[in-house]
Amino acid sequence: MRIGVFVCHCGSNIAGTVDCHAIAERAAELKDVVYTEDVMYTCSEPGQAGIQRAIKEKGLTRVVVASCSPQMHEVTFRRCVEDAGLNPHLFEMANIREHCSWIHDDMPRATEKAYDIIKMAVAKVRTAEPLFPNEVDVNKDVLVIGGGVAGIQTALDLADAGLQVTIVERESTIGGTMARLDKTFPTIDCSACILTPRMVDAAHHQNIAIMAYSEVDRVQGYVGNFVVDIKRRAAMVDWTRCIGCELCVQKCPAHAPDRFNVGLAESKAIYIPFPQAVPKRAVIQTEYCRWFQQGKCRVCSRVCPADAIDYEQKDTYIQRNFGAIVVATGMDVFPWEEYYPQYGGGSIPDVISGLQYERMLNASGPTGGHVHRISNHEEPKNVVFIQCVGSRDESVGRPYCSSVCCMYTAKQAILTRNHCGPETNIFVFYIDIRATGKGYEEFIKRAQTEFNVNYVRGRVSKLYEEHGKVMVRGMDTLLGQQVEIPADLVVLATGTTSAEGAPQLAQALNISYDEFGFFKESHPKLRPVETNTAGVFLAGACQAPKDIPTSVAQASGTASKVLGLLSKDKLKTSPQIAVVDQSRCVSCWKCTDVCPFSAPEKQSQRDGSQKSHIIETVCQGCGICVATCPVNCISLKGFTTDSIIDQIEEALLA
Amino acid sequence: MTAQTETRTRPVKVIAIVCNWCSYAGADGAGTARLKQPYNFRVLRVPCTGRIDPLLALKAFQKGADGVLISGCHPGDCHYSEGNYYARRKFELLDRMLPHLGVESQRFKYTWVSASEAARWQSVITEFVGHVQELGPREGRAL
Amino acid sequence: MSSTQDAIREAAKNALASGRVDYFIGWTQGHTPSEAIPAFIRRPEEVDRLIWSPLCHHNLVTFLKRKMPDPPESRIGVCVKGCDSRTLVALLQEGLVDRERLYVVGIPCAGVIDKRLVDALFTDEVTEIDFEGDLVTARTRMGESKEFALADVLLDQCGGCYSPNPRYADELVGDTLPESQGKPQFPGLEEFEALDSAAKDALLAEAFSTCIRCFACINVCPVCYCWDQCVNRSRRPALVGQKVDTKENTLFQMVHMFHVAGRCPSCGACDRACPVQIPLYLLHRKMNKELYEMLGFMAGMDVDEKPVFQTFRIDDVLGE
Amino acid sequence: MRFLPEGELAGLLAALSQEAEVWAPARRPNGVVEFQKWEPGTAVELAVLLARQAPKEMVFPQTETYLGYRYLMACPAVRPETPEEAKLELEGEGGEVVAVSPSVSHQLLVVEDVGGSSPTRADVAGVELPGTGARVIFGLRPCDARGFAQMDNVFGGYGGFYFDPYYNARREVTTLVAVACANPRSTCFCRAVGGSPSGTEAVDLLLTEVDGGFGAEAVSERGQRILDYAGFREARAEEEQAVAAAHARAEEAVEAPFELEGVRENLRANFEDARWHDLALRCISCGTCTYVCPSCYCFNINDEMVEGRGERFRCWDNCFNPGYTLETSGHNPRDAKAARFRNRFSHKFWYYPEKYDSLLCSGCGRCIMHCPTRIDIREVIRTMGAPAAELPARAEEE
Repeated sequence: MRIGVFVCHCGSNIAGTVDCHAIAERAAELKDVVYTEDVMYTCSEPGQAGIQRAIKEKGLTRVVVASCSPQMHEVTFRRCVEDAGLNPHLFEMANIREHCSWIHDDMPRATEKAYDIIKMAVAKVRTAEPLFPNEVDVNKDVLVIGGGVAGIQTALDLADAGLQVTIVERESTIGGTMARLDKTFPTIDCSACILTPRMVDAAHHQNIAIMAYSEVDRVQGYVGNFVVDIKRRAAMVDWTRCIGCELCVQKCPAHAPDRFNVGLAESKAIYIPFPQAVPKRAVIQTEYCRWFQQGKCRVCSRVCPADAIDYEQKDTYIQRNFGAIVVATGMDVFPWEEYYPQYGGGSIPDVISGLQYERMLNASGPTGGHVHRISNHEEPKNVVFIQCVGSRDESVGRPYCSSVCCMYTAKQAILTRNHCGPETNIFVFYIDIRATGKGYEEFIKRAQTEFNVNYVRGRVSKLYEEHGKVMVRGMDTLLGQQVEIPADLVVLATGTTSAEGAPQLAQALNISYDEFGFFKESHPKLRPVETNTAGVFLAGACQAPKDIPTSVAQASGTASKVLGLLSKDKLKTSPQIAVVDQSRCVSCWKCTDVCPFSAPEKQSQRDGSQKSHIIETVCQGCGICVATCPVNCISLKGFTTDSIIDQIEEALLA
Repeated sequence: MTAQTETRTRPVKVIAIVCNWCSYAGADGAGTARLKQPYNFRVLRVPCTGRIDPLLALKAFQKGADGVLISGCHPGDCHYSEGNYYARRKFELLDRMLPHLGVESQRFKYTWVSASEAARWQSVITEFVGHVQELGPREGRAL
Repeated sequence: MSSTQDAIREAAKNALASGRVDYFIGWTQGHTPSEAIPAFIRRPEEVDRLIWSPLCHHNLVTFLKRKMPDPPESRIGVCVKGCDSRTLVALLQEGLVDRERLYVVGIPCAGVIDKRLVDALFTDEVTEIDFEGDLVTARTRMGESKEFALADVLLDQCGGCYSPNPRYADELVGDTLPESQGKPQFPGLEEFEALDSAAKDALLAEAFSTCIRCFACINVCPVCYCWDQCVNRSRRPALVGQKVDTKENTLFQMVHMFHVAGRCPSCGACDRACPVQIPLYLLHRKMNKELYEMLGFMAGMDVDEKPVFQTFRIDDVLGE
Repeated sequence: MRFLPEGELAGLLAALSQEAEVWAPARRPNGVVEFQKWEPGTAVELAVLLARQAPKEMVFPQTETYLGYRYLMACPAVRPETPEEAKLELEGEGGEVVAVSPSVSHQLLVVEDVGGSSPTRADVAGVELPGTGARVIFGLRPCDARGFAQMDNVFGGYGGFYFDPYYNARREVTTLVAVACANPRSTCFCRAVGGSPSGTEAVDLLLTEVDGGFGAEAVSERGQRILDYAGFREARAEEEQAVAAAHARAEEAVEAPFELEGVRENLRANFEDARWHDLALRCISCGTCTYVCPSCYCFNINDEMVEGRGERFRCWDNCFNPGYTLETSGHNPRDAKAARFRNRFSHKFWYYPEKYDSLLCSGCGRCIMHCPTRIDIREVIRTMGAPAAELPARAEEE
């Protein structure tokens, strides 16, 4: 065994705190280490070439690179040693940057620690075995979860490229948040004019199947071969018959809050969210339906010309196979009412959210596009916008910027001017203006100058009702004085939050999510649309708050990654899986009990006995069986018990 | 300094066995954010806390570890969906038994640190190593 | 007592004569009347060798483990006391014995003698122990004799026994005993629990320093079934060092303890088998107490239950 | 015959401990009697007939380090290439280095002294092994002493075949002061295997406890020297008679459960007999009997290494261990419990006697006492050592 150790300076990232040259020299004393070297940047082209040269010239059979986190460059170096003829699994990384140089100041102690980390990596690579991936067939169908603008974009891109795509949408129509917007910044073009044609494209595309009013229930399998259980929620309307004529909606006697219009209007118990819905199909909201609540009515059933009403309908489940999954579940509006008692917490009628105002501005919205006060339907004289409600506010647990509120506030302010005319006073309370996109800053400037919007820098401390007005008390930090504005309408630039149920979906998909419920990308720069679960990708605001252009751009990026993955007919599976030494198996079947993936199976032996066998393509390499096997006859390749014990011993060596 | 006082004052040795998907990434995040941490812990990466046999923690104590920390994904967030649920039961038992095996309870901890909780990783490891250092090195114990 | 003995003999005779089993495991007198030993009866006419008395401490489930039956496919009749039956249930839970091949004779048990307690009352070898009601008479080889109450020399686990009646049996002989109600007791731990960490360590170090790694504790353990493949013997992985010293012996014992966690009902077979009298039972009972407090779990109570470490509940209230 | 008055015992032990390490049976905290290092104040426990374990580990410890070693690495990056290493590099046609054979090791095995306790075989005579200073084992029984005689055959260079330096380094400096058995146990059968409760094989000095003290008879030169201790006086006639009576009484008390004649031949004849399986049913295949036995001597050799530093050591092994006859292929000719069981008795009464013309059993009965299921070696020999025709019938054969 001939091990080479390469210690990376990473410029001064490591060498600033760790004496790389000294530990390279010391590492030469370790058993089986025949070559060591310290390198300025091991990941650079010359750095990698140096490793490859050393493999050839020094006859190295195993390699340790002491540099950054394996999550950063393990793949890079595996490829590097593979290109030089070594099996990529005869390579190990010692993380002396994130786990050492970056968290320490004192060079002697950090150097000592870095040396220990290298010793552990050398110990681990000593027990390493060459591993070879398996090849599995790839299912080329793609599941897109979420039918907002990002999901639609990804689906269309993929479908245009010839893949079969299924969009699963929780609501009864696709369109997502964008469908509720009136205009879009910075062009003030009509949101529906952009989106609805895309929705129709998706609906009519021969490669796209839309499953609306459906949810992902369970995900099994692995990249290339996911098995997904999809729940079709009971709509109480047979969608194969429903023609979307809305007759039932007109006749339905039961009222319900209009979710599409964010509570600004009432809808009926039987419901089609908006006229351009795709698919345009009715759904009975049973909690408001007289038949379901009181056991009488059945008006819809009587009026339906297509005989589509089915009060007995149940949730149905179907199972489909996919090769890749794109998560595009979008975002929700921050529930400001729960967090901002100082703004009335929802009790002041004339304080509304940005999305509500969006609906109010919309010509096909509940007010027909007329801006008026909620309390008395009069046109407002003073309109106040308050930014960063539920964004950049540690006190409500939302330290992040929602990235769209500055811009949509400017848009809404401009639209207010258009709707209400020059007499209306428009104020915007802001902390900072974030206008980083193309044409955004110019858009803000136009609002301030061309549309006479008063920007007041400062937070609003309190809203309260007085003499029929909403009193806005805040600080103008530029003037350094308290201001109080008697507003007729206050629009909160409510921030974005992760979609409801996002953590549950993440758990079903085995992907990570952050404390706010946004899904975690594999790497913010290197793998921004991938997740840590192979074959699961992200698009749009489910990953972080995004505006429409960014969501769409990312969605196309995601599509290209999916296409890259599915361009292969076979996929290589990770060889870091569990394997049973059947000569030692005592057939206790604990492994079959604990495996989350049902990878271990009973395999008959020539002597008639049965021993455990782990199905390679099903094993995900978690190692739960390994820790459960009492005789330790299951070993997890790449993480064997011996390698762990050796590392422990090495770390504790005096 | 006599050999004995040296023993009593030497820095403790702590082994942290962490899962690849959450806690290792959390520790990476702490590094990226330059969050200062104690010197005397060594991180061992495994795919999942479910892969860690409690006997490995005992092995570490037996081989001279002064403290052992196990950290993984929060329950519900396991990359393999169930690994940390199994680990939770096993390590709870270990946690309860160690004080009766001559290992003070503060020398062992199992906890959950997600990939995004860099600051939590820093505070977990700093507090844990601090507690172990207060107890001092373990010498001449059966385990 | 004698009626129970007769009933055992009858059950054995029937099982053998009917061809239901190839051999029947009960207890018989050892080489002196101070001890009972496991008996393997192959013929109906031998059943009179079988005895039943408070000397019958052996957990015969040990002889049902894989590699124990000879020939391996034998159909076996076996006697189980309450605690023994829980080890059988633990094996059944995991499907590690084939219940079709067993004929289980369950015996309600009011407690068995801890021979070590009797031996400790004498310097000379105790060669005879007689029972009359609750009175025990022990005599030594040299003729010394003492009388004492049965309760004073019972295994300490028998006091406050939570399962005196078999949890699983094909046939029950003898009268069912009243089951203890309420929380199970884990007696005899207070003194140990009160020690500080260093004192516990000292106690364990003394105990484990005498361990000779004979594997009696492991091989006699009815729920320990890895046999030749025991990880304590394994060199790859080398979890436990092969040197026989206090540190390695301690880990050796930990392997046993953690491997039976959730399956050990504290039958105490390991403790009684240990030739150097390591208080194994103390640790195993402590572990079972912790498991009970942790998850309300007791091993071997219900055939349909799963051992605690082979399953989980999402809402386990554990840790942070 | 010399006589040691009772009150002089502590004085004798103190005197012996001036010149040698004295080991004697004493109670551990849990009440178990074990051979322990005697120090002034240690209460010698002679009333309990047999210490839990035979004193064989005084001479043949359960774990014994043979040697320590470490690997030295020669790394071309930081040290000049050694000539050997340079040779490994093969010149390509164009003069460039093409390859180094990865199969050639660059490691040197260096035998290193580990704390003075790990001599090489060559060094053993000159190096002090732990426990190789003068030792006295006091209070062992004649059967225990015979165990040493039986092990001596194996380790002492029988026929020039094998001389174990570790064993002999200790054995040579060990003096055995036996105390004759007063009250043999029901498990004792020394007489059946050619011994006696007052036997003197391998004993240096035999003490016999009688009223008022110990009768003392030197068996060897070493034993004779102990009698120089001033506490000894000449035995009175009635004391000599008491000693003889004690010997006779003990002799009487030991049962002779089987006849040795024909056992070896019958074991051979009964090798394949199914009754081995019946007898082994009760066996749990642990190693207790062999580890408490005064004459079981099997061992294996292990290497354990961390970061290039390792030790080679031997540990007691026994025929019930799965690794005992495990072959590299994975095949174990003694896979079944009964086969392992058979080996122990056959070894003691057949294989060993064939080689050394002596039994490998001194009849102490510890294996019976400590067996978790009380497997009785007497019963086994009685059964399997009998002619096949006399064996009790087996169910299937009827």
